[in-house]
Amino acid sequence: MPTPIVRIQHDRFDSQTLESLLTCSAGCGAVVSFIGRVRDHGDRPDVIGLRLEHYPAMTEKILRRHAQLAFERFEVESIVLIHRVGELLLGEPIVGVAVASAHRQTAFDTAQFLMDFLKFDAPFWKQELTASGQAIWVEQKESDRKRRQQW
Amino acid sequence: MPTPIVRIQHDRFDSQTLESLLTCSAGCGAVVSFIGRVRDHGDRPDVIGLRLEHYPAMTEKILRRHAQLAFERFEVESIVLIHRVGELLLGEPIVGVAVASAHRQTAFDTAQFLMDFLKFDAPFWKQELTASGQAIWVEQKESDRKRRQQW
Amino acid sequence: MTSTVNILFFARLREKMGAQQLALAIDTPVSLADLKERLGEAYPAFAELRPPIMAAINQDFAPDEAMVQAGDEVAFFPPVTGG
Amino acid sequence: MTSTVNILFFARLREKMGAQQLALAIDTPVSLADLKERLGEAYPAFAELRPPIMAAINQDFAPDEAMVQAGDEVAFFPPVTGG
Repeated sequence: MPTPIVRIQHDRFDSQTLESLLTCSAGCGAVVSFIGRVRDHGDRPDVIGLRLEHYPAMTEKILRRHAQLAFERFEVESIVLIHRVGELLLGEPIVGVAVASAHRQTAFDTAQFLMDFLKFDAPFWKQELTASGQAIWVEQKESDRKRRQQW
Repeated sequence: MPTPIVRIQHDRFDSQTLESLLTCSAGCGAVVSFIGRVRDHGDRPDVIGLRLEHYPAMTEKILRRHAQLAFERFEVESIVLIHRVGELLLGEPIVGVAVASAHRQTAFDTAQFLMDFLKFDAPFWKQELTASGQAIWVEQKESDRKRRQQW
Repeated sequence: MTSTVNILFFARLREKMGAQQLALAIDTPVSLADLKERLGEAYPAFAELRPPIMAAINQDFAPDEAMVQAGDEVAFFPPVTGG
Repeated sequence: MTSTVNILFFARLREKMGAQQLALAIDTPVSLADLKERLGEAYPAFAELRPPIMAAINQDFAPDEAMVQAGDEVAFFPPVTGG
């Protein structure tokens, strides 16, 4: 089974980073990538950034397991998962997923599967930083719980 | 309503090209991109490349209309569609779609909607070029017809 | 009124017709079905094309019942295979 | 046998406990439920934490019935909010 590329990092990344880490053989017909970014409308309207905390040993273990589950479930060739930690400004990428597969639908399904699992199972916690200097913990969303359960 | 970016071109592109053409405001939390590539297993095993023909005036019209339909149907901020024509080698990108939206699920849905429509309605025709010097027209797939109809 | 309708062919149909484009003198307005009938009489290669054949009038997909007007651009092509 | 179990806290729980990590002397094996009970007795701040609280043993999610062994790493944290 292929080895997923999993990175937990402070540094910024972009679509080029994801693409360069992905393996795509001659049989690879489809690449799907997702990048989640810090939005200006979180739970609070005056958010100016995020602070992301995680449980390092568990994060890496869980993300690798998610990717292994995806390899067992879908015919995919390569998986890249990047998640940032630390302080992030508006507009910066938080999370990136890239999947290479022979087929389009498989690549889309796998990318969504990985994001749905990550949102519910990966030990990251977000604080919204506001213009007034507050740091407020974000609550888990019911919609994320439902998406995770549909798989 | 936003204006989609539609490009029909001979030149190669990559994820960076898609990302650079996409507009992503402070409210944009999700970017999904898809790149379709020339595979070594098309309808024939010994394919070494593709030749893509199109109906220029209609292609542009149809792709713009697809993007407009997507803007009406989904809450998305920006859409980029790139499709190549001419001769393409194995591994080269054929088609690229990128979507920016406030929300992850919307971005995924829109990218898939655009690809499903494009596969069935955009006037491109593919010839597989084989090692033995043949050029054989690719047949439309029933699965593509079904995906288009599900929307 | 007899008009000249501009007709385009793509992909396999272009190869079979041996031409990307031809002009047909025909009374307009005329249904696409009738235009195809006349085209088959004028060009035997057209009558021999095997289905499925898609058609567009002025760059929009059109069914057999659609009417072709003077000055319209008509195109025939196989089901598309892009992406 | 009394062992020392290493306990980690994250996010809101880390703030409420005023510590990222603490050690608890406890007879092992012990269920996670019993460990939580003991932890609440030893640290009133733990008893006051409001649910939901998730737990992991050796970096895997664990339910209340799961057994904690000597040398295990136990972690408590709120529902995750990454991505």
